Amino acid sequence: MSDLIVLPLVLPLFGAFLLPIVMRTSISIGAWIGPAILAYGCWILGDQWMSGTALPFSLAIGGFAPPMGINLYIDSLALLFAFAVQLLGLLFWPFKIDQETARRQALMLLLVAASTGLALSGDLFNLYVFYELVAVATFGLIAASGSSAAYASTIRYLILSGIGSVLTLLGIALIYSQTGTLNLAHLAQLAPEQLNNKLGLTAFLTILIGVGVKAELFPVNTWAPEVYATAASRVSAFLAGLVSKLALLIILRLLVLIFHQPEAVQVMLVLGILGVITGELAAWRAKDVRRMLAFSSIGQLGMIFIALAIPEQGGLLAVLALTFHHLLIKSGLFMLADGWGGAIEKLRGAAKRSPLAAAIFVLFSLSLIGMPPLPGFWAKFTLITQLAAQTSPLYLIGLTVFLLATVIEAAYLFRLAALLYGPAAEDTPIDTIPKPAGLSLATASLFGIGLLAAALFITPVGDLLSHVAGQAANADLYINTVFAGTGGSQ
Amino acid sequence: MAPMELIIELILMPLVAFVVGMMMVLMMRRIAAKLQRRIGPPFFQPLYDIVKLHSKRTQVSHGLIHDIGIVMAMGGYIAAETLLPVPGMTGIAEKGGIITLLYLMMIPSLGLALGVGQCANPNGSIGIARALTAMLAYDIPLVIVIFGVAYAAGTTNLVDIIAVQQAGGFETWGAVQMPVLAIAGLIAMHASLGKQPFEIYIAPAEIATGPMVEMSGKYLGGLFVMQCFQLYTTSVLYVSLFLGGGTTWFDFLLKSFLVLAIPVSIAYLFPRYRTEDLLRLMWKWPVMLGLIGVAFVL
Amino acid sequence: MTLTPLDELFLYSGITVLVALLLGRRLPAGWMVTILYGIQLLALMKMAPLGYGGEPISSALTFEVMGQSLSWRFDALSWYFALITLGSALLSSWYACGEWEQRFRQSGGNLWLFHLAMTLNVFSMLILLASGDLLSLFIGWELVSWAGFLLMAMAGGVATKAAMRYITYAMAGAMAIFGGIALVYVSAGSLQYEAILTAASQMSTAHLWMLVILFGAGFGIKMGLMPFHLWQAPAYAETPGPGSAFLGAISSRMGLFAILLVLVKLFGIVNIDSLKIPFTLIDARDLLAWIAVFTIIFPTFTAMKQNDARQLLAWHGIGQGGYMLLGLVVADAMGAAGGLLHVFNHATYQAALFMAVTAVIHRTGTADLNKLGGLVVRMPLTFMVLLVGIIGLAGLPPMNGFVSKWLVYRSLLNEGMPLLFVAAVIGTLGTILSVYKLIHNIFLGQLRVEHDNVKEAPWSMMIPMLILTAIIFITGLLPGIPLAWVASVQQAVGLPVPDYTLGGVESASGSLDMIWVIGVLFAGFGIGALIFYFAGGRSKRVHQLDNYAGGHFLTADVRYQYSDNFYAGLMHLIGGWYRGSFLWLEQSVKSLVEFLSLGMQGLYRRANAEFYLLSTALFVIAWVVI
Amino acid sequence: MNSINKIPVIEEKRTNPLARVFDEFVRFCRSRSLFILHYCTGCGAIELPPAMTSRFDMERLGIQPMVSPRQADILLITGYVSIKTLKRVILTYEQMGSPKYVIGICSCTVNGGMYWQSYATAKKLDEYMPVDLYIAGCMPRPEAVLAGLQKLMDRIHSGEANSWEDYFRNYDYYLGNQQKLFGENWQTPTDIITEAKHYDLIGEGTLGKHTQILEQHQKPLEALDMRLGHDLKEPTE
Repeated sequence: MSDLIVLPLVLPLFGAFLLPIVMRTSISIGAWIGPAILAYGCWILGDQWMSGTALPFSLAIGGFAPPMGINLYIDSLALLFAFAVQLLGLLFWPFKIDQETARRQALMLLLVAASTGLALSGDLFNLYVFYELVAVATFGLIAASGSSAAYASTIRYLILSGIGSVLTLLGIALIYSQTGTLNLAHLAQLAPEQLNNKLGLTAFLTILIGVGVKAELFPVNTWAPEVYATAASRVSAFLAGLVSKLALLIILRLLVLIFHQPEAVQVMLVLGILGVITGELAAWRAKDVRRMLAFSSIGQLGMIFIALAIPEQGGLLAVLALTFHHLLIKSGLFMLADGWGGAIEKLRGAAKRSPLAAAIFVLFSLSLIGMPPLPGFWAKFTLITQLAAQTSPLYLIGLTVFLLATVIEAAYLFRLAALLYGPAAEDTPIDTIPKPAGLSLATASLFGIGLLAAALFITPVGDLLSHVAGQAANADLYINTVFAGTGGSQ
Repeated sequence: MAPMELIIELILMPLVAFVVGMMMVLMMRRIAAKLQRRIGPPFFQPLYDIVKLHSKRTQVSHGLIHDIGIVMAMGGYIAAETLLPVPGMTGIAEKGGIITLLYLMMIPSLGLALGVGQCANPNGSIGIARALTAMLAYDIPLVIVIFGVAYAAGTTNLVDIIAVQQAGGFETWGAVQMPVLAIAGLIAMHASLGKQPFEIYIAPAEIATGPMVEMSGKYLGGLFVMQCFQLYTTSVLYVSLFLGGGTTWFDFLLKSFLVLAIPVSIAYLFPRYRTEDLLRLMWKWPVMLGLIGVAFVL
Repeated sequence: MTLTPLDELFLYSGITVLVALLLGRRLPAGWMVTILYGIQLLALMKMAPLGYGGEPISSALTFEVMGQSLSWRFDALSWYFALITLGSALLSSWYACGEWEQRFRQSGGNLWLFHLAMTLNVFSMLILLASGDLLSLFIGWELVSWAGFLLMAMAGGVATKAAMRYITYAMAGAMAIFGGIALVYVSAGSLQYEAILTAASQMSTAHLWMLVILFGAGFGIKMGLMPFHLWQAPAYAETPGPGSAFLGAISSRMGLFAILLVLVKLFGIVNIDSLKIPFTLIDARDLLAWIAVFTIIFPTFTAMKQNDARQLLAWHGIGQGGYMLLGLVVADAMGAAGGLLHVFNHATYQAALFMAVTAVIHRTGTADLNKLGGLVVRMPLTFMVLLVGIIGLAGLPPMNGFVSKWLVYRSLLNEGMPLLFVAAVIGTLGTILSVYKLIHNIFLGQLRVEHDNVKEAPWSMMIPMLILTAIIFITGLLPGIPLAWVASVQQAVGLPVPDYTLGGVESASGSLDMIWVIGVLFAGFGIGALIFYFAGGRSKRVHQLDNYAGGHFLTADVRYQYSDNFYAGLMHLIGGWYRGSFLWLEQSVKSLVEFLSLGMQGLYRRANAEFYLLSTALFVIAWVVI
Repeated sequence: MNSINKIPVIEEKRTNPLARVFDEFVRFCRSRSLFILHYCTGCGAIELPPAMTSRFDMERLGIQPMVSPRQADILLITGYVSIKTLKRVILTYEQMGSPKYVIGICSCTVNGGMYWQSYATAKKLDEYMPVDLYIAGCMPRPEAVLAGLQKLMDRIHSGEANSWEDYFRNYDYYLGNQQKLFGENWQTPTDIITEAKHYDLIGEGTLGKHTQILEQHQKPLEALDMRLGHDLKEPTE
């Protein structure tokens, strides 16, 4: 049963290679392959969760036991991420049938496969490989939207991402040179002796900055506004919503398992604070919906980095809550921006044209700001109680910045909301006001419903996340699972 | 206190106030005449004026509020008198205290303000605007003074304040104990009378007597009655706060008339201030004195 | 699960929201909602023992979220504020039914949204008032903020702008509170009131300072305390008529409620008193008192300069909040009673005033004080309502505002605070000036030709106004009725209780008995009337053009009215003092954000991202190595 | 020129002795408290300050200057009355509360004086309003003014000075003269006819052909009575 967990990783990979071939023969069959694979992946992962298999467990690939072989590590966090990847892949599936379809669908499958792999991998090198795969797939996807602006921004992103990868690789190399292993569990065992030094710190920071490119870490996030503003909304949604979170997952794992230096945390905290400040402030003046969302996303990820800097289980809980909340919200908002891209001013009176979209926007905004009883509030509440409990004044600065940023966030989001609900400009007839496309709106509504459901069932959701956080924060459990688990499965 | 006695007091107190007030008006006009080397009006002149005005055959009303304004102007003072203890009579002074009295003293002016408002005459409205401004000017030092006195006496009950002053003879008088406050109070009181140099809201040559511009017959007569009450109330209040009230009617009235004579004598020697100069003056000197006085008290 | 009376109240309130949501587009919705408010009020009356020292009532509803338990309960404090909330909601909603509603709809207003916003406001306020711990307090707080935003923003245009400003302020406030809650949570380990109560006495000075500042600012913003007052007047003034009556009556009092609950009850006024400001003679409590006093003075004098009746009233609403806080901060028996009583009194007269002004707008189409005048002959009942209201607002006998202000003054006198006392009186004097301008420019003076055919406000609007008028007078005559509730509130939050009677307050150092004062006052009026009507000749009503104008012949087309720059002489002196410093402060904060924002955008617009990356990497590695 | 029969109306004494005493008292008070409004149209005004101030001191007789016609009892016209001024004088007179008295000071008010030939001067004041007393002279000295005032006081005390009633009772006559001078569109913002009706001062000469002319073009001047207004017809919008 637990071996089936490989399928959500392997099938999309196969699908990605097969799809262009199948598409040539029969578009109608080809069109169904992707969704089918993803749906199956969802089902497997969901089933895995439901069946109550003891989590976490580790799965050795190729018959070599770790630390020699490579393994997948499946705890509830990984499972959750993998599930989210499959589901979002399904939701953002490029259904449109045209000449580009095959390429885009293949890239999407590739992206899903790589992301799933990233979530499940228990090995630093594999993480890196999957991470690169994700990058490649995203380049393709962004460029596939076809506009020249998109090409330009892709190039920039590509170069930046490339340098980032090099840095990451450098970090991994440093680790390997010091310890001679890349298995996370093994590293976790060795870390207290071998990596608790300047070299280890350097390794972590290079990885942090390298991976931070995707995680929109300040100051290596300057690509984000450009890319989000030019790429297709569905791609932006996937990037902002999910890919950034996957990069975070890598950092999270590294932090929990390997790097416990206070300096590591401090750097992250400082960068996070700067991210919040720059992102939210830049969003204040943004004149373009997607750009605004991109800046807001930078700010939000800054907040998550602040949360990551809290070296406790509570901090991890805050990270998870913020992460999944942001995933839900930002994806949904980018779906809305599908039709609303471009200048904010053009959206005057859009609520009359599309009341549902406006309502969903308000809902998302409220949750993003942290209006109780929406889930955003609980995520923020968890974060600030954790922050306030820290003794270092840096955390209090973080707290202050966080609170101020929320005010600014409320101001610019509701400036837009007021615009939506305000009267239309006099010279624009009501039916020329932009409106989100039906499919995007439906997807956004789905996210909205999900958000409301989470608000309604906040107690079980909260318990679930605490459980996940508890599991993820336990480094010993990781080590024990990997080394004992591989023996068991052989 | 027996209810009958109380009722008699309640009737007598305004009546006394009215009669004494008329004499005060007479005194004021006589002092003015003396200062201008004139003979001045005969003894009953205030009465003649009031009777004449009420007996006018035709009287102009601008509406119900105009009427009510006059009623309030008179009624407010009639009510206020019952809170102002005089020798042998305390009325309901213990049930209200000095803050209530201060507020009740505002009612007539505000009633008048309403009445004048309905006259639809801008002169009147300007007059009221100035009168209220003047109130803003002199009430600030006045409340500082009253705060000082009430705090020193430890009560807002006027009866007690008077009793405290009478306890030790001349030495315990407010004016002796708190001379700075007494001076500040005198200036504020002068301004509250609305006489020169503070008569910005009457200003006959400028806004045609302001609030009184549309008042004819009994309307003007009501204001004359109000003026009697005003002079009485102001001077008696000052006597009660600083000069130990009165043990007998004789010294009570003597003090009241003497106190009133001071501002009145000054009044007719000066022309009129402009509004902002009045404000500046009132907010500077008496306030400063008052605060110094309060600082002594605290 | 059995329903406690509190649950019933919530249930009815929820039903009201639902009715407004589902049936709000139909015309009788207004009446239905009004009746439902009535039912809520009845449900509240079932809890009436709370107002007389009864035991707190808990809700059966509790939650356990992320390790926090949420609970709701009503005590005397909640009950008192809920009474005011529901009362003003009932009357405002009643006022909105009928003609106002029709006119509103005809002029393109969204009635459904209006009713929905009102019901949501009431519902969220009840939730806030019932909060049983700090977390539920915050939840209620946010709900109230956003519901208020909905009501303020719904008119569109200027209103939306004002509401945006409000929500920015409100969010800043909420975030201050949020931060405060986090700090409390850390030090007390829980957000339950009992835990905080015990923790408060052991907090370090710095910690307590921090909390007082955070909570004070947070709640103060809602109250419109200086210097956070700028949002309030435009926001309230631009809300549709009955909505502004409701908001003006109770909305910003939620801030006071929270201050009472958190600063007075939980932290304790004694603890706050112990917070000294170094190198000065004052402590945190004095600071609060001075803030209260400045909140009285500045907005009041700003109100004086307004030329829009609603703006004028809204500015006064801010100023009156200062009296409440001042009384509470003095915190002796009389002061606290005065401050609390003023909440009730203010709600009654402020609602009446907003309603009266709305009635004038309903009939004449304007609230511009320079475009009205003389309406007393056409709208005499409305005039009476406004008159009673302004007497209350100015705090003169015989209306209820006098009693509460008297109590506040009295306490300042007792405690020997001359400067505060004088400042409070300055506020009152300013109020008198300002409200006279209001009533004069609307109802007195010359009737304009175009208003010759104006009718009295319709009965659907008149009756709620008259009810309020009656309440204002009766609670002025018999202040003992609300003082009983106030006394139990004082008990509930641990403040001393004054010795009250039906007619006022007993005290060794000067009592107040309104029955006597009003009795004598009306007797005086009676005698005055006797003299006036029987001792003088008959009077004849004349036309307003038969007027002294220095011999000039007045005609109907000549505007013979003094309304603009009403206190010209005063403004000669103090006009230059209106510097708009706070506006300037607000603007500069905004400009600062704009400027920073510009910089940040520049940062992100730079194309050399690789440079950032490499330099950061180098910098970080260098930092590690060194 | 219209002719009227100016019969001085002696106030009827009431039969009740107490009432007679009261009336006597009231008349006395009226005579001892006179507020004057000096309409200073010409040079005669210069004689009033000495009459008021320390040399002659009007106030000892209970005479005080007042500012607005509403407050005043005596209208002092102190010089020639040009036609333009006369309009104002008439309005001022009509706005005064009765009993009211008019004193014409200087010869100009009697017959135009040195302005006899002026086209723009109203020659005889008593054609336009009832004048109680003329104090002739060019200009009369303050002694004469005071003597005149004392004469008026005596007349008031004895009840003879009631020419103000004449204005109500013979309004048509005065209005006719006014119309002749100012044209038929002449109208003041005061409403003498309803006032006369209100105080029961209607006489045979109150209404006539001149008041008919007035009523034809008169803009309505009914007082704005308070009304709830629910019975009004919808305002036309």
